[in-house]
Amino acid sequence: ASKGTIAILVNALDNPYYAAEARGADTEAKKLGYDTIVLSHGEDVNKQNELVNLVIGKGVKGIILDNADSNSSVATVRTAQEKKVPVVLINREIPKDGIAIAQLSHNNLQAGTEVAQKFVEAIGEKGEYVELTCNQADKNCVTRSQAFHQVLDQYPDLKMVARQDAKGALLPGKQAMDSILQEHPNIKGVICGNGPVALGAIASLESAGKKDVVVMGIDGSNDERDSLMQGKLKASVMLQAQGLAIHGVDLLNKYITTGKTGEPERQLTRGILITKDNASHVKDFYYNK
Amino acid sequence: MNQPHTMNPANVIETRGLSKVYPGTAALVEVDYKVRRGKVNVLIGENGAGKSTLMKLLAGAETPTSGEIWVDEKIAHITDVRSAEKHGIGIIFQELNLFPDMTVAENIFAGNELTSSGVIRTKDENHQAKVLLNRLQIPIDPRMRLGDLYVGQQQLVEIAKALSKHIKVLIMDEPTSALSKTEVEILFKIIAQLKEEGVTVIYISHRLEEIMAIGDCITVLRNGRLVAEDDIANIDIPWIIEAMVGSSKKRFAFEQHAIGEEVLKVKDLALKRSNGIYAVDHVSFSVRAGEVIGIYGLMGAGRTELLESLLGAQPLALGEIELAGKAIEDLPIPKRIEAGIALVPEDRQKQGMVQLMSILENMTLSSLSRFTRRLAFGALRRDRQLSASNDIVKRLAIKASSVDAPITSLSGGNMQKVVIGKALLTSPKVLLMDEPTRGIDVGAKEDVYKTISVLAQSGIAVVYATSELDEAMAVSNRVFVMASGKLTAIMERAQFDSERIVRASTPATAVV
Amino acid sequence: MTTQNSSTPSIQPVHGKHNRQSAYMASRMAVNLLKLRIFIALFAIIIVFSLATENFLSTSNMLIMAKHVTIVAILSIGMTLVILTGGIDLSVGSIVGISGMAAGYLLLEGVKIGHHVVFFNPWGVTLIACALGAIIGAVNGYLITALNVAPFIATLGMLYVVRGAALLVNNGSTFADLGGNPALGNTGFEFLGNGTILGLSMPVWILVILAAITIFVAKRTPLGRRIYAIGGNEQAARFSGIRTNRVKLFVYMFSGFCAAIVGLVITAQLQTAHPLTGQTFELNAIAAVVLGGTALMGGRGTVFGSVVGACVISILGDGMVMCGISDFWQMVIKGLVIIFAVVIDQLQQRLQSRMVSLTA
Amino acid sequence: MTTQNSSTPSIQPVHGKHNRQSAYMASRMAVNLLKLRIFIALFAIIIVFSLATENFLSTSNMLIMAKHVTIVAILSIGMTLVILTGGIDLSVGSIVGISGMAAGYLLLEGVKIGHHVVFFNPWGVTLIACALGAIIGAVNGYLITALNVAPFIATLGMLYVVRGAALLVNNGSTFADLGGNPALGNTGFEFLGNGTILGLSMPVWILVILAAITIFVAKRTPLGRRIYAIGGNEQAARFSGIRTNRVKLFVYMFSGFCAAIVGLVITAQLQTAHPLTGQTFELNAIAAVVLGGTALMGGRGTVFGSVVGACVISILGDGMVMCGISDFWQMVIKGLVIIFAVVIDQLQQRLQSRMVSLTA
Ligand SMILES: Nc1ncnc2c1ncn2[C@@H]1O[C@H](COP(=O)(O)OP(=O)(O)OP(=O)(O)O)[C@@H](O)[C@H]1O
Ligand SMILES: Nc1ncnc2c1ncn2[C@@H]1O[C@H](COP(=O)(O)OP(=O)(O)OP(=O)(O)O)[C@@H](O)[C@H]1O
Ligand SMILES: [Mg+2]
Ligand SMILES: [Mg+2]
Repeated sequence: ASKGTIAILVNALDNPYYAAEARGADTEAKKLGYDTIVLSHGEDVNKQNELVNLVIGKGVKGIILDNADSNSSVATVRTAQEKKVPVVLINREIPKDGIAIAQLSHNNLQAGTEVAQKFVEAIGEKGEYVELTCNQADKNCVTRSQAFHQVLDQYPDLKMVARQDAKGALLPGKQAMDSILQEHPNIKGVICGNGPVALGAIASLESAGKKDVVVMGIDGSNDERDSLMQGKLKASVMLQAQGLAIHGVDLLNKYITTGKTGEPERQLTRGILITKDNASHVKDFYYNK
Repeated sequence: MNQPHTMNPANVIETRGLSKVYPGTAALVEVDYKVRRGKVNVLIGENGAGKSTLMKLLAGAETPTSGEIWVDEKIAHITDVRSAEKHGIGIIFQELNLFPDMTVAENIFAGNELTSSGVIRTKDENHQAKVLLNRLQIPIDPRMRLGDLYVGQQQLVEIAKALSKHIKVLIMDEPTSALSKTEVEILFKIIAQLKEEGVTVIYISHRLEEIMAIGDCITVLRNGRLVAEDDIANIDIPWIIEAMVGSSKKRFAFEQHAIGEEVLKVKDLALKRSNGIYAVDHVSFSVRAGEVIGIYGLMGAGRTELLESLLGAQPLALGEIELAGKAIEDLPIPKRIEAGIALVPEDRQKQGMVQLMSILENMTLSSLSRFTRRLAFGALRRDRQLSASNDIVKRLAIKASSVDAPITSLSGGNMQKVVIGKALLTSPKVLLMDEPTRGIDVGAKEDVYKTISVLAQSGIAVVYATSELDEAMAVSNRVFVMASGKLTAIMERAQFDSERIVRASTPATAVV
Repeated sequence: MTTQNSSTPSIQPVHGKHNRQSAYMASRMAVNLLKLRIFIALFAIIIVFSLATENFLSTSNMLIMAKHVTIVAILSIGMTLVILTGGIDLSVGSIVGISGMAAGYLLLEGVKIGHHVVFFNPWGVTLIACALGAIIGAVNGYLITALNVAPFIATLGMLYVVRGAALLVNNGSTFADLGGNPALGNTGFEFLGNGTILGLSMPVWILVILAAITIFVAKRTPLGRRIYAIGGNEQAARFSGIRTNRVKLFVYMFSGFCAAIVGLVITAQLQTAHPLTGQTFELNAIAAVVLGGTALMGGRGTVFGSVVGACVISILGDGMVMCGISDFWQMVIKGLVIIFAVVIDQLQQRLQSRMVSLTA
Repeated sequence: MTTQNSSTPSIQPVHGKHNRQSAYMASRMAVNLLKLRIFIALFAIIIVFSLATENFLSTSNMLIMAKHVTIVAILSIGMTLVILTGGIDLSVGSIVGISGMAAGYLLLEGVKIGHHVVFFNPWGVTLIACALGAIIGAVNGYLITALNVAPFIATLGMLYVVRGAALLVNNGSTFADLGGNPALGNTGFEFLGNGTILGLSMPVWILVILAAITIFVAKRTPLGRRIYAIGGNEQAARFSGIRTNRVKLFVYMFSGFCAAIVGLVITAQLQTAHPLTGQTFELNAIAAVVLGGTALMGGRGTVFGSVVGACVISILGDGMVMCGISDFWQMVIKGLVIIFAVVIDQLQQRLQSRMVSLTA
């Protein structure tokens, strides 16, 4: 017999990261004996609110939520809390404590610093580089960028010659890189806020014949893994999407069955630095040791 | 110009040097028009003389290119219909300006709704509409959808709409073109009543008997200029014709010529309108090569629908059509055109031409495949298009600076000739023409009828619809008369008789 | 924009007495059936989903769905009037975004007047944001009437301009925590989104009142009559003395106003203004209007139909979510429903005219 | 959709001989100026950006920008023909997405025929994807001509259906690494996006060839003439014996075909097919067409104008990125450019017709 339904609500099912996250949660919940309902809000805060209300109306036992916008999600999570439906936030946090039963997020600061350190190693301590951010309306992206600069700004000879938001997607990443390359043909590296942007930048650099520009990103999708193994992408941090989601479901299950999670509300998970050497361990945002 | 700065108080409206220029046409040239207070002012002129244009300027539907309008001894700034109404000027337009999806009552009160504290009093509107309709003796429910009425009734609704407003000057632009005899009589009674109430009426009609019956004074326009004015008491019908047509007397060239085999045979052609009434009511006839047929009828008689059904533009038409021995009733328009039938439509602006294109492009539109170059990916050959269209320009005596000029740079008559030229380039066996002289000037009109004769002599069968009796008989071998969708009379040239034609054109019974 | 199909039905001529009255009645009945179509769709959807999911018909779910419906429905009310005049308004989604941001700004930052910062109470904020929506609508209307820009282009341009402006208000960030400060007297904004009166939530009340007023205006006032007249035959409307430009200006302003209300409702519900709120809402609103039987060419349609159309779109979406139909299939189904609705509309209209022409 | 402005020009009577010839010449000149407008805009943009950024005018940047231009430009070529007939195609963005996914699928998974899996070489893949685009266009055309659905609604519905389908192809995921396998004989797909011939990249060649062919068809063939005629006056076109339905079907198929090419080019450039590629591209394509001087009502415009319009949109975007102008301002500027372009168009046309009516 089913223990009830859990709703899994993520950003988009057409993005490998969120898809992996959803899949991880889905599998784990089913394993624990729940039915699931998997949805996406597409970064639309209103739709997120509607979906949460709907699944509450449907009578779910709990919600795993990768939210659309940290501030805008407070009211939505509070609604669930008032209706006694526990919410576990994964990937993105919200600025309020005590309304979600857990907030599991990546340590974007750690991820960003590790990539940035690797970046400095790869291009040396001086030269021109470019930063392509993923989406400045997203707090995680802003944190990553801050982390990059905490490291990179320590090297006075490393010069950021351009910084552009690439909307977190391939084509804008490529087109922005195309244009930037015109102004700055001598760059030694590109540091990117997420994976698709990095892959877009690689596509641009390849077509410009610049094979020795170092590109790094953060994410760790299968596409990035393959690119790493081919030596195109130099390094990335794999965010443990599946791990996070699975942990979230476990906490939710614990809360549903015992009334508490027994763990602190806010938890940060490390990202795993991946390079050519360990890329083969990566599959669907899961690191097989 | 030394225009006086006062106006005669016996006149309610005067215009000073009023001109209106449309792209390609000077519709009105320096017209000084006077409207006598409390009288029925008749305005006449050939098609395209500028009557409707003058009325549109008075009623604020168009704005003048230059000139002044004086109302009640003051300059009036008439910029739109509403400001004309403020001056007490109301109009019944020649073209129906109605809303088919709204009810009769809603149409009558459109723009002047009856309200109390901002809410429409639907009941009152329906009631008052009913009163107006009764006054016009139209037995219809004001809650009926307007689109479901027959054209004559629609025209009466247009009249009722004008009567619903409190107006000092009422312009009636051909109000009777779709009305039956009894309906016309009712209208005349109402005009007489209005005159008694002190309302000034401007009345436009092509029916000279009507004018003599109800007019007090008359003004004649020709080619956009005012050419004569007088009291009705002082004039007679020959005077009117003289003034309208001018020295260039209308003489249509009818020449007897050889008539060939039967080319078009129509059997039981029928078409219904959306209200379930037949627009074309089981019409059968046949036409022979080189023959010219004039179809006469009142507006709404179904001539347009008949011709469109023959071309294939009315997909719901039923019946048999045979062209040169070949059944064409199941063919789409392009195949029928290929088979040898072509139509010069009634409304050349809406159906006949593409305004954004040049003369040449319009002329070759129906016959493009004749001008392609097989070896160059089907590119159009400009040389052939040029020679073909220049040929037509010569043949039909089209006045144009160049065939590459935009068609809108032409005058109405020449536009019409371009549309006829387009049809000719398809080498038709049967040429259908729907009111081919509508809105074109006297000279052009004559050209058109000359063209019809010439085409007939070259063996083309021509079928043309017209609302003018003279024209129906002018160049035709036979006249067909239509009324309420039925073919009510077919007359050989030898038996032409205007009285019989008029009688046959009157709808048998005023429908509902 | 439409074509006449030229296939000839090879049906034998039908003879017999003409019966005008009965033909008229038949076409009236067909028209009535046509109007019922969207209700049938709504019932079908409700029945299917209530069989497919457990709690679909529960009161609480109904209340939640009613709240969701309000968003598309309020937009579609404004859009209906625009489309009835033969226009279109693509900028409503962006107006939703900017009105929320305006409210957020006013609640959190207030307005600097001289050296003072003035804060408005929620009523004031609501009023100003609604006025902003109407003003943006007025810009649309000005472009369309005075400068003769096609509605599609004018409002498409405004879609970008207004969205860009919404993002610029707070440099792409949200305004969060709009609870207000009792000291400043601007608490209570939330009520607009989450408050309830007599068990119905505020947005539902707003919808009901707005719909009632608009239906009344459309059916019973000169303004409404003129909106239909302009869509039916613009030239005839002008010749009837209707100030077509004024009426058009009004409908775009009203559409902007409705969009602003939606922006406020969403912002109040979330207690946060997000500058991207409302993206692609215009498409849903247009779809609702078209589903509700309003012709894109103008002149034919009803506000009530649009509200029902909005119910169909919104409940269909909610129902598919509750059934667990995948996102991707949801998209496909939504597209098919839009196309299907119009195809049926066209088929019925054709059938209707054919019925009359064959049997009357 | 447009209104006549009814303000009275208080112009003094014009006396003297009417000179039709000179009026004609004047209006010809105005028309020519009108056509130059978009070039002026293009030059202005290029000058501003070459002053504002260093390498804007460098050959390599020009080549890159040319490559970016191709995407909007190819879409706008197909869109121009659609708009010339008085229609609109909102589904092109989704077709971009699905054609890329189709290519990705064919390259990576091949087609199962019986027990065998057949892989196509890049030419075959390209052909099949283009055919798919044309088929989707044919569905649009069928809905619009045979079922009489308004183009806006038909293609809006297809926007959703096709996007949903693109997402369903690989359950929302991308197809990455489309390099192909020499063993399967399907390598070389990349060439379509990144290859160069005589220093110009493939997409640019495709654009040039496609534009040349389309301009030829539009200007010099019966088909082109008929497209203009339908947009200019559909009823007159029908009465002239033009098979309006066939022509319309063609333009939608062609638009779908162009969109498919864009999808292939992007996929080849990125070596990855992403199901969301092409979202909102339809708006850029429409904007390019309108900027290029084509009337949304149909009948007036040129393919060449649209290509220049696409250059303006795309170069404006690239230039703003190079200058580091914020995204939000980019949006505002884009909207203003669209509105401004049409306002100018309208003002010039009004001037033109006034000139004619004064001197004719
Ligand atoms: N909107 C318009 N654009 C261009 N030309 C026009 C327009 N309206 C009228 N004309 C032209 O102006 C001239 C005068 O037309 P008008 O309608 O005033 O004639 P009319 O005397 O009313 O003729 P009828 O007896 O046929 O009604 C005609 O040559 C006509 O073609
Ligand atoms: N009952 C009706 N309902 C709708 N439209 C009608 C109706 N009667 C006539 N019409 C329209 O009015 C116009 C004139 O009618 P019709 O074409 O039948 O007459 P006609 O003999 O050609 O007259 P004319 O050419 O003088 O207008 C046509 O466009 C026709 O479609
Ligand atoms: Mg007239
Ligand atoms: Mg007629």
